[in-house]
Amino acid sequence: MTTRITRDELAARIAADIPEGAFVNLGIGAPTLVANFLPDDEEIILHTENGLLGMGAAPEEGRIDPDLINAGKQPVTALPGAAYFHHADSFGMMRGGHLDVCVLGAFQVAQNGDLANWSTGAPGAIPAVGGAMDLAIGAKEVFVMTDLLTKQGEPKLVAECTYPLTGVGCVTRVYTDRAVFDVTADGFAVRELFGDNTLDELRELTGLDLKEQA
Amino acid sequence: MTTRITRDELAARIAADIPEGAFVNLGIGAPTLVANFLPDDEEIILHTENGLLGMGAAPEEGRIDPDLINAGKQPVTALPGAAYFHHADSFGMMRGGHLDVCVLGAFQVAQNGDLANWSTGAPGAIPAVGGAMDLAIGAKEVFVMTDLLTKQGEPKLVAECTYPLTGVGCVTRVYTDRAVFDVTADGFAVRELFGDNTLDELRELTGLDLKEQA
Amino acid sequence: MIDRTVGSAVDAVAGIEDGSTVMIGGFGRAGQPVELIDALIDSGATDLTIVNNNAGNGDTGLAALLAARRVRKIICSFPRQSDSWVFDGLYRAGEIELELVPQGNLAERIRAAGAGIGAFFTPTGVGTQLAEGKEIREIDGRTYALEYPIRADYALISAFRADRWGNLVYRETARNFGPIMATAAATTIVQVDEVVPLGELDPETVVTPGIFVDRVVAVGERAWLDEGTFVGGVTIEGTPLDTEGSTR
Amino acid sequence: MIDRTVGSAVDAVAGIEDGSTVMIGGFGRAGQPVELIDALIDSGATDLTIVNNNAGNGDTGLAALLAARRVRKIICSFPRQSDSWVFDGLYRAGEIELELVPQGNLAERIRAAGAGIGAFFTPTGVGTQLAEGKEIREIDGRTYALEYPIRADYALISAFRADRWGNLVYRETARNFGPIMATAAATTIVQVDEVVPLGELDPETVVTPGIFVDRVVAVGERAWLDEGTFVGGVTIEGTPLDTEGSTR
Repeated sequence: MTTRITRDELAARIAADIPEGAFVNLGIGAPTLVANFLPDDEEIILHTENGLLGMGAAPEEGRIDPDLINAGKQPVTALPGAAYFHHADSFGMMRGGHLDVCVLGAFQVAQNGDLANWSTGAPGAIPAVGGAMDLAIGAKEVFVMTDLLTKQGEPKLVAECTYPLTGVGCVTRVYTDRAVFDVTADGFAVRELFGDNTLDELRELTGLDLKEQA
Repeated sequence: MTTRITRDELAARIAADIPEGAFVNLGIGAPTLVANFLPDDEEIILHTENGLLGMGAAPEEGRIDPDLINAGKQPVTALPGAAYFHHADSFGMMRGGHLDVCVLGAFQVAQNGDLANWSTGAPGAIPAVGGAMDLAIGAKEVFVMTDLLTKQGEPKLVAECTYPLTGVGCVTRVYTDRAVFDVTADGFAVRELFGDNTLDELRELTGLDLKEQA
Repeated sequence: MIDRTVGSAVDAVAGIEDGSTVMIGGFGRAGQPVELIDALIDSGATDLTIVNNNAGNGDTGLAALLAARRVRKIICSFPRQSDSWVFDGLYRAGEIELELVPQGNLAERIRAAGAGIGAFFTPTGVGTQLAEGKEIREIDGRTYALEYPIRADYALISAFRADRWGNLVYRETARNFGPIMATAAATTIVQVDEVVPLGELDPETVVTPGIFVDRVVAVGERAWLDEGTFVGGVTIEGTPLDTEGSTR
Repeated sequence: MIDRTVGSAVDAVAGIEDGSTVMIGGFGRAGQPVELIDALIDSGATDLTIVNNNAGNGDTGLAALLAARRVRKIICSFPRQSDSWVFDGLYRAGEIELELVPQGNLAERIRAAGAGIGAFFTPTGVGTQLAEGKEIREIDGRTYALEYPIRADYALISAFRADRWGNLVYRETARNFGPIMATAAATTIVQVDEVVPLGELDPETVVTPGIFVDRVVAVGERAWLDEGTFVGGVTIEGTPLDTEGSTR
């Protein structure tokens, strides 16, 4: 079976691409793992949209502060150099293009950079969007972290999203368990293949005319 | 000669109409005199649009703080209970209708409440508007403080403003040296006559069909 | 003398009419004005439109208000959570109306109401279902949707400390929607841990000036603080750890 | 390690190109970044568009930049003051372009640029000369004019203290335009009295988070402060009273 790196390996791979000094928002779910792999000796400033720059790791048991949480409502800490602000300021920061990187999960990413990650559109599902649409269109670089295929084997990289969109043309790079893809004017370009994955195999899995990295 | 009250008397008259607890902005120039007549035993909170609520009196010589000024760029103090904020927040406060009263000077006030107080429209004059337009449309009550007539004897209460407008239909009451006028749906209504001024005399001076107070 | 303090949460929410639009602060549990919500439930006010980021957690606070069938409509960004069973049930049964708004548009629409902005063009949501039917315009090469203010009759928020003029300071990420909701409601009602003497709040650090605040009630210190200092010893729900141990 | 501090005002303004749009903080003299403006004058950059509330006072700071003929256009709300003789002369001679904007619209347009808002409907100025030619719309019974963001290549602002991440706190009404200009410029340059160690600024009281700041230079304490405490002894221009006495 072809190489599929683990979630932690993928998080580490993404972390390696985040430069020191970057302002970064890690979306709810798998993207939060990226924080575990940011280098201890570099300063990367995490933003959480509920009003904090300079977010630190989870507190120890007994030191949980219910007033200090992340966007996933998990307890966090604040680093020296942190700042608190209200929701309008926080989303102004995002929408105004001040974040360098955000990392989001996805149901689908289209070759033009469209992102679908908030709703499967299934009848009867309760819709919930949170800050996903703001993050998708706000950050300078929008990284998606996902498996290449769904559990049912359907590709998440697609010609056009069939799920409801989160943002139009907003994704800049997709990190999957098999390869890293840049979104270019010509569609997806393979930036890096993990293990024994080949371009031909990825083309077959996705049905897309994937480009070699320029 | 008919009674004309002094600037200080007029300021005192306006001050008497400001209830305890009101948030008040006093425009640059004569309106700032109103502060001198606010009762010491009542709390009225002064706003200055350059970012302070809870403005206090001028400091003593030697205690001037160049970082603490009013909209007229004069040194002021801050009372216990004061708060500082930036310009967007300050003007949001005004535009959002949170101030109870502002007191402004005027070149002309029209009987529909139009205000002209920022430009004479004279050729060659350097235009400057500052916060006048925001104050005019922002406060719940817009009081004008002015002489009834210009130095040339022209009435400042007019059927229609001939000077460039500051705001449309925004003035609620006009305090002059001869009388106090409410702006009503039917035009100016005399609220109070000072000394021996008569309604007929004021009608003659202004050429307007001034109403008696309902 | 200006004194916006009232003696109890019951007094604080007095007069909230049936059919009111009520903003409720908080992001999840952080900053949720639990005592005010409980008093609102006790007041009996019904047919409410609620504006909140979420739609209630567990069985307390906003979830309890929903469970009491007092809410006709909720305007929020993220109703579905692991513990939003009360909302989920009402929604599936068709017993509550939902207006779903991306979180940044929700915040900006609230801010616009407070700041006297008639409408604004936002890039968020453009090209998605949540911008369907909205006015779309390209400005300087980017596409925007027109969004309108969200106003309320009442805002119920939670802050850390207040003075009698209603000046507020918040604590950490419990600040969230409080400062903007305070500006957008005709009547803003605040619960705080403590009311301090006038002049004790540093004017440089006041986040919500008293001009935006109508009523303040002190509800006592949060379980994880001791005289304002964080001491911990609670779960993320704010339950003391020893209590937690003894009740499970 | 992130360190946004630079060694001098000259380093701080390095690279400002001819033709740039430069926001300059301050309301009158309060919050005017005098040392940065002096360095900008020394840098020789010209053909600038300046955004400021005023158009310079006396012969120093912004007025000196104007006097040096470096400014093509100024966007401001209140150019005419008792001591704005430099601007007045240039304007009457037709040697500077003026875009006059009501102060609240100026602030909101700057804020919109920083917050990613494409345009907004404001009630301020409607029906006046300053809204002529603008798109007018009635919303909910009130009339508004459409206003667009004001962006800049650079913002030069003055704050009280910073840390090396660029977090800022201000002092009193010298805050004015600083926080919003910091958000609206591609490069934000700040002069402060003092840079303090990371962690020394209380995160509850930071007004401008470092995300909006690119370069910070410490210029030393204001004449009316001693280790951060107000001691007075100056004129409104900031000149020590004893100096004042001896030079007049």
